[in-house]
Amino acid sequence: MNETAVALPRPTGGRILAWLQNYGVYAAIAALVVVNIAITPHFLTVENLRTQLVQVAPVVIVSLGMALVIGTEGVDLSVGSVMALATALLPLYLGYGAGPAILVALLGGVAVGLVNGSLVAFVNVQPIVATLCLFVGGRGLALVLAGGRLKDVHDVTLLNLGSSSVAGVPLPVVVAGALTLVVTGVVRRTTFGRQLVAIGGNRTASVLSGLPVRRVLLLVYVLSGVLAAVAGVLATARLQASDPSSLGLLMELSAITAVVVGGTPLTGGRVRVLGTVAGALLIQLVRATLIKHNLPDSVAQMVQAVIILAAVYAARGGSGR
Amino acid sequence: AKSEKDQPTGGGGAQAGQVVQSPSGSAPSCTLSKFGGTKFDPKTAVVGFSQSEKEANPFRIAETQSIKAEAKQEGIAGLRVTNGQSQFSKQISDVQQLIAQGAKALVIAPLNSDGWEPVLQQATAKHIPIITVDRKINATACKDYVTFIGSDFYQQGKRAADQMIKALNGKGKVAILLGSSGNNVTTERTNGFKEEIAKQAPGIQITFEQTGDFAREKGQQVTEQMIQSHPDVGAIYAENDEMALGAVTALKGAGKKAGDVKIVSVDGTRNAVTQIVSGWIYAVVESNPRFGPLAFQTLTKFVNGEPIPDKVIISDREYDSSNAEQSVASAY
Amino acid sequence: MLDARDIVKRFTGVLALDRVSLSLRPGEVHALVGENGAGKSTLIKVITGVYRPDDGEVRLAGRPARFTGPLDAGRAGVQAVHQEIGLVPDLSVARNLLLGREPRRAFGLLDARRMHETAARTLAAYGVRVDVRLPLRSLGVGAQQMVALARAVSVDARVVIMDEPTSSLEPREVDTLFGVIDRLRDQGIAVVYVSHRLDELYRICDGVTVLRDGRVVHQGTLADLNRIHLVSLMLGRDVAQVRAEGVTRFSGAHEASAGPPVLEAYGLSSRHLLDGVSLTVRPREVVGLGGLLGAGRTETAKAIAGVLPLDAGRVTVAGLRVRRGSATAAVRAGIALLPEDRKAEGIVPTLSVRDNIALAALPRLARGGLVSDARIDRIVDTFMKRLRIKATGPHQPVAELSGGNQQKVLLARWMATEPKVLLLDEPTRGIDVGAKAEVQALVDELAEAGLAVLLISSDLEELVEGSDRVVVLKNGAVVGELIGDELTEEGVMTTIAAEVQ
Amino acid sequence: MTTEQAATDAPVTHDTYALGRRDRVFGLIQRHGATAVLVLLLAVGSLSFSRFPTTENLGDIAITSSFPAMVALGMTFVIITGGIDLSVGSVFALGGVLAAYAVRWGTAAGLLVPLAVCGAIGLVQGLLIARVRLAPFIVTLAGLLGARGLLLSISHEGATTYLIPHGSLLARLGQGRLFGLGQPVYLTLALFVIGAVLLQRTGFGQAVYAIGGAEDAAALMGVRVARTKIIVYVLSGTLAGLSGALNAARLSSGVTILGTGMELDVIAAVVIGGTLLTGGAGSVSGTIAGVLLLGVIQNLINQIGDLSSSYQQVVSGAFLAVVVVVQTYLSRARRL
Ligand SMILES: Nc1ncnc2c1ncn2[C@@H]1O[C@H](COP(=O)(O)OP(=O)(O)OP(=O)(O)O)[C@@H](O)[C@H]1O
Ligand SMILES: Nc1ncnc2c1ncn2[C@@H]1O[C@H](COP(=O)(O)OP(=O)(O)OP(=O)(O)O)[C@@H](O)[C@H]1O
Ligand SMILES: [Mg+2]
Ligand SMILES: [Mg+2]
Repeated sequence: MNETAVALPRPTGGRILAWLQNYGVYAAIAALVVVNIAITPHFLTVENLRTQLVQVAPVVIVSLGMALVIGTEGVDLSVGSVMALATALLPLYLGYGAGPAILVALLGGVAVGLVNGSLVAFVNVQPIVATLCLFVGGRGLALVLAGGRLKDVHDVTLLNLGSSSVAGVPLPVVVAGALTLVVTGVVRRTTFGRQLVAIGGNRTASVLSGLPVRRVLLLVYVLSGVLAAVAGVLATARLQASDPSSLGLLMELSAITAVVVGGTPLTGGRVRVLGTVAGALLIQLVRATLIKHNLPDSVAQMVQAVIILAAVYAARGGSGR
Repeated sequence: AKSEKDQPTGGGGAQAGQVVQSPSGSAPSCTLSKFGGTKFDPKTAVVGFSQSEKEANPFRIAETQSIKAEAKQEGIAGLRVTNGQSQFSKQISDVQQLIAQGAKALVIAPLNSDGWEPVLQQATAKHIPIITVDRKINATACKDYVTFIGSDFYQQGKRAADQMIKALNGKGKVAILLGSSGNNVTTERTNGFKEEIAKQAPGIQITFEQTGDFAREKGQQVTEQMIQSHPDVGAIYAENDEMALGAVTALKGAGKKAGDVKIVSVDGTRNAVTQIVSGWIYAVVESNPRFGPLAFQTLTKFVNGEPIPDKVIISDREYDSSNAEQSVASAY
Repeated sequence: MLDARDIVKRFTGVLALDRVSLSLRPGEVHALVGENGAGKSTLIKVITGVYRPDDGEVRLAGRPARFTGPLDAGRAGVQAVHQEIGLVPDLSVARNLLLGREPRRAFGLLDARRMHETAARTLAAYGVRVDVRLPLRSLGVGAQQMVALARAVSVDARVVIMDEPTSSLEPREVDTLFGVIDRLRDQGIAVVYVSHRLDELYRICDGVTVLRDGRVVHQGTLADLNRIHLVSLMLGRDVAQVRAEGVTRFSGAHEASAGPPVLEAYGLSSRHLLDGVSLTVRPREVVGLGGLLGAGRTETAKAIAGVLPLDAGRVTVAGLRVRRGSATAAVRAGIALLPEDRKAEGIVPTLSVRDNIALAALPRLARGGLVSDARIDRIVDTFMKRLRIKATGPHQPVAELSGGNQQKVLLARWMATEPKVLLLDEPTRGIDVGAKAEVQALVDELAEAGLAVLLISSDLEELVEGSDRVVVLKNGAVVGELIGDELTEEGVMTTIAAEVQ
Repeated sequence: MTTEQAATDAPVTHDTYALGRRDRVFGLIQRHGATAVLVLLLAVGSLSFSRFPTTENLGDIAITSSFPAMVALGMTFVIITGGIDLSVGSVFALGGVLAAYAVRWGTAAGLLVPLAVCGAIGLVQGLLIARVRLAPFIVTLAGLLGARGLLLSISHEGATTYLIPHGSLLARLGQGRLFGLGQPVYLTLALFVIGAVLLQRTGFGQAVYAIGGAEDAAALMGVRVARTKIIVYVLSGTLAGLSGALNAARLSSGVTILGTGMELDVIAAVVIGGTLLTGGAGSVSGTIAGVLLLGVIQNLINQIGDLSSSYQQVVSGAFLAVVVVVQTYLSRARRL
């Protein structure tokens, strides 16, 4: 924030608050876990842990891409549709085996990313609107490809992606973990990572400093697309069916929430990868708790609203969008 | 593109069209003159069909296909189809647009039973006969609209309950996978089920009910959570087949055997019926989407001045281990 | 009139103000001076209620005044022109000028016509003649500064505070401003005047308060304090030492090489902004760009740096043509632009000092796209030392630095890229005497080292002292060039004033 | 006197005037680009479909668009301050259910209850955004969930749909027609006129623009930032509620499944209308054009006849893309 922004009255607090602002999410997770151990039967079991991790894996993967996009002061609403597109493409090419099919699915993600990226980087369309186009059209396209109908998937290799596990850790979780490490590396270690936060922080300055602004933006949206596609593939493998009509519905909101709850401001210029993962976990835990305690939808939704606000309040970075 | 081996996808054809249950509503009473409409020839006139949701699930696909197919067969050239994309406001304006385009008759699959005021006003003003399929419209038959053709969701709930009672022979813990909140179908299938259970089998408790939004993935996720928190649940009532199939995937994932948890669901899609054969689903109550023939028969009768009932309830079949094998082919 | 008593303001890490007191008499023009980061802006923000002091109180006309914010302060008659121009770029000039006190019609609706008339009239008195319906953005920084001033003064104020108002003004605009200040003095209005330009202080200020590291080190009448002494107080070095070093100044030692020019610009044209500007800079040479506000100096610099879309013209560096309209290409070719507007075009507020310095040089500091923190730390460390950047450490958010130190960070950013050509747009704007001298010395040094430097400065003295050659612009075209002994402040002024043939 | 001299020697300003003309033209196009596209689309539609330009069809478009339009009006204010309101869809639905629920206590209640509750939701969101300084996106996202939850609990998990009795004043308010157009259309127009005056001709409007343009500067210039923001969100909530209530009156029932995804349509409409999501620029007239544009697109897609539902989505996505690109080219959002 700039000199005068800091000037605006900001809640300043002691160490605790400062600490909370950095580790709020983790604190919240811890709290929620403790509560659950206390009130939820059969919570502290390996199976349960598995379930939560497996279910959150796709969200985490999408959120990683979303975090990068948000870092550039953008947002990607099309992620849900990308998942649908990926899941729709898979069965079409499973005839050639799982590998090629997955490749095609990922290419679908790349394509969407390219469109979004070009709209944002070259045409200067505002990200929300640019990605809104494919948010609308993408799922439609997926349904066209799938002939509108859900298809069961029988390919063993693909199904294993969803069901098998490495050293007791389910494969989707492994993938999510690996991708988290990669993205962390990208943000921390690569020129690209540094440049993207700079662009988010001050685009004009970045241009004047000779950064390849357009290329970076394009790449960011492509990455987001690919990650969403990966999530789509995993979700399909887990569902053992390709269901483009409902797969990834409202994913964009979950992902954005995860990112922001994780302490990445929507104003861009900063990316917190681990925070994002934590954010996704937090939301997953909340949903799980509400379901396990069999709360009616009405209450569930209101409780979620409150918890999201509380978490963001704790993890509050800069102000703004 | 080269997809996997053929999928068991049905939908096409008119196999197992609908059978009218001995008209449970009032006797045939509604006539063109009573309705105040004028005679016209469906073959040449513009006839509008307003679908409520995307043709993205077996039910809607079969429904639309059957309407289109039948129209072709009857030689109704002027059929115009719109789709509300699950947005009620859109469906309303869709229908209004159909009227504006000069539709002489309307077949509507309502997304919601209430809120049809503006459409009904315009239609009655022009004496356009409306036939609603699969869901009712809350208004007076033969005045605001002509008649309703469809299943009785409350009954479906009841019959599912009966199957459930058989499955658990009268006692045990049951979980419900609800449809999406605020949806008439959800409400009626739930009420029918609960009331029947309460009446017939006090020994059965419903210990868990969460929405699965009629979607397979959501059904799977909710079931996974349930398996952890309510391990004692012995049966699942899914308010549509998709959620039931999601539940099946979840149970498999949790290492359960076929039949460990009894599943009863509503719809009768081919995938579900297949799962009965393989033993994962106990029974399925059909909700037949092939409205085409019945709808156009009724319409033709009506414009020819013959009386028609103000409510045509179709008799839905039931699939269970006894008949699943041979019925798979005819399921949609 | 206005009393600030024992003001204490703490920021996380720094004690920005430590028991600072300041009192003003009606009709007094009071100089507030100090190094960058001494606490001047902070004090002003405390007085105007932007910040709440951690301790101490502000009294207005004897009564305690606890302002809840600028609005509140303004109502009480305390107006401020802040260092970073506090205006809204996208609003029209008129609306910026009159925001909050627009002329009304029936039902409290705004009267657009009267608003524009008033605005035009007011600004004319400040020598700014623009279509007041334009967005403020379309004005140059100088003009914007004048608008901000006009805004602050045109309400009936009892105290007017100006934080570095002249940092981007031309001598003529400065005269205009001083005319205004005299008027204020006559009306018995107290003025607080912050500036790093000492000669200005001596022209109009009565009292003076010297801040260092958030503490008052001297308070009294300016007349009793000679220049050297003042500087020594600000820098906290003893007089002898300062006299030895000389207050500021370029050595002017370096000899422009006779070799071929490293930077050549031919016929740069851009609708409404530039027509056919051509200039060349040789290695080891400092070429100044003179001209009034809006003459197009910034535009020229931006055009060379490839960020201003051009209709015609080409730029070559060391004989090689630079792809037009690509900043990336320009940077690769070795062109570095220190932008005029530090806040909007310079710093990346969300990043640390370290990352801001490394930004432009990243590709050179990385192997295969992987950055090497070791190398970055080395570079950053070198430049933070060399430019004496005042920060709690390389990881402090750059936004927390004082204006002057932010400027140094930007210089460091470019030096890290080892450029061939350095374009400096107002490099010493808002920088204190100490830092200014350092920066100027630095410019010399860089020229020495063989760079070609293009210097834009509204500070004529600096321009003339610093440049080997000055190219004068007017309305986006070159109207003259001065070398050798024709290169004097008068010379430049007359060239500017002279009509275009 | 110095100022005189300064004035005479001030830079020749013909270039600034030129700049001015260019900038004003930009502004004009930026404000009316959507309108241009709209006119184009109407022309194309009329030429290609005989059933399109009928008064009945256009009347339908008008009445259908009037409800999202009211919501978009509030959204315009919010977005100009640089904020965003995702809750409008749920609030719209909630407003309808509340109206149908409260009408039992009379028409007044049927209107006031939804306005009050939805306004209150806006107030809470505004407070969280302006005072606690949480990100609007997240606050209103929570609002989206909260309002939907409230709606469900009022309607017993959506099981009960409250009805607005036939011929009741409220129902007539929503269903009545004037010169062949539904009454809500006129109300919407009236609201937009008021909105335009509010935005262009009042201090509040100035504050809204200033905050969106540069919040910190605005604060330094003495704009009541927090207060203005709060008002803006209250406005948005109230308008969404009103729109919902009137819609319920039109449907004569508080339909529970309305408004999902509405927020995005509305945002799209506002942005297509030339309002920058970055804040500081935008106009009410543009918004109305944007809403109508989306309405017409929908209508045309239906005119094309039997596109499959999936293709319909693809087409409207493509349409949106084209419109947005054209819009952006017309109004160069980002200057350097
Ligand atoms: N918002 C802030 N957070 C933390 N530290 C700050 C903040 N604002 C200013 N500072 C610190 O307070 C000190 C005083 O800053 P200030 O801007 O008042 O200096 P200044 O005298 O105005 O310098 P300059 O002449 O460059 O404007 C500096 O050390 C600066 O780093
Ligand atoms: N005092 C003024 N009166 C009218 N227009 C002005 C004034 N100052 C600037 N402008 C307008 O702003 C535009 C850009 O001015 P800008 O300040 O960038 O040019 P400049 O020569 O770089 O001035 P400086 O570098 O001294 O700020 C000019 O084209 C001019 O039209
Ligand atoms: Mg300062
Ligand atoms: Mg300039």
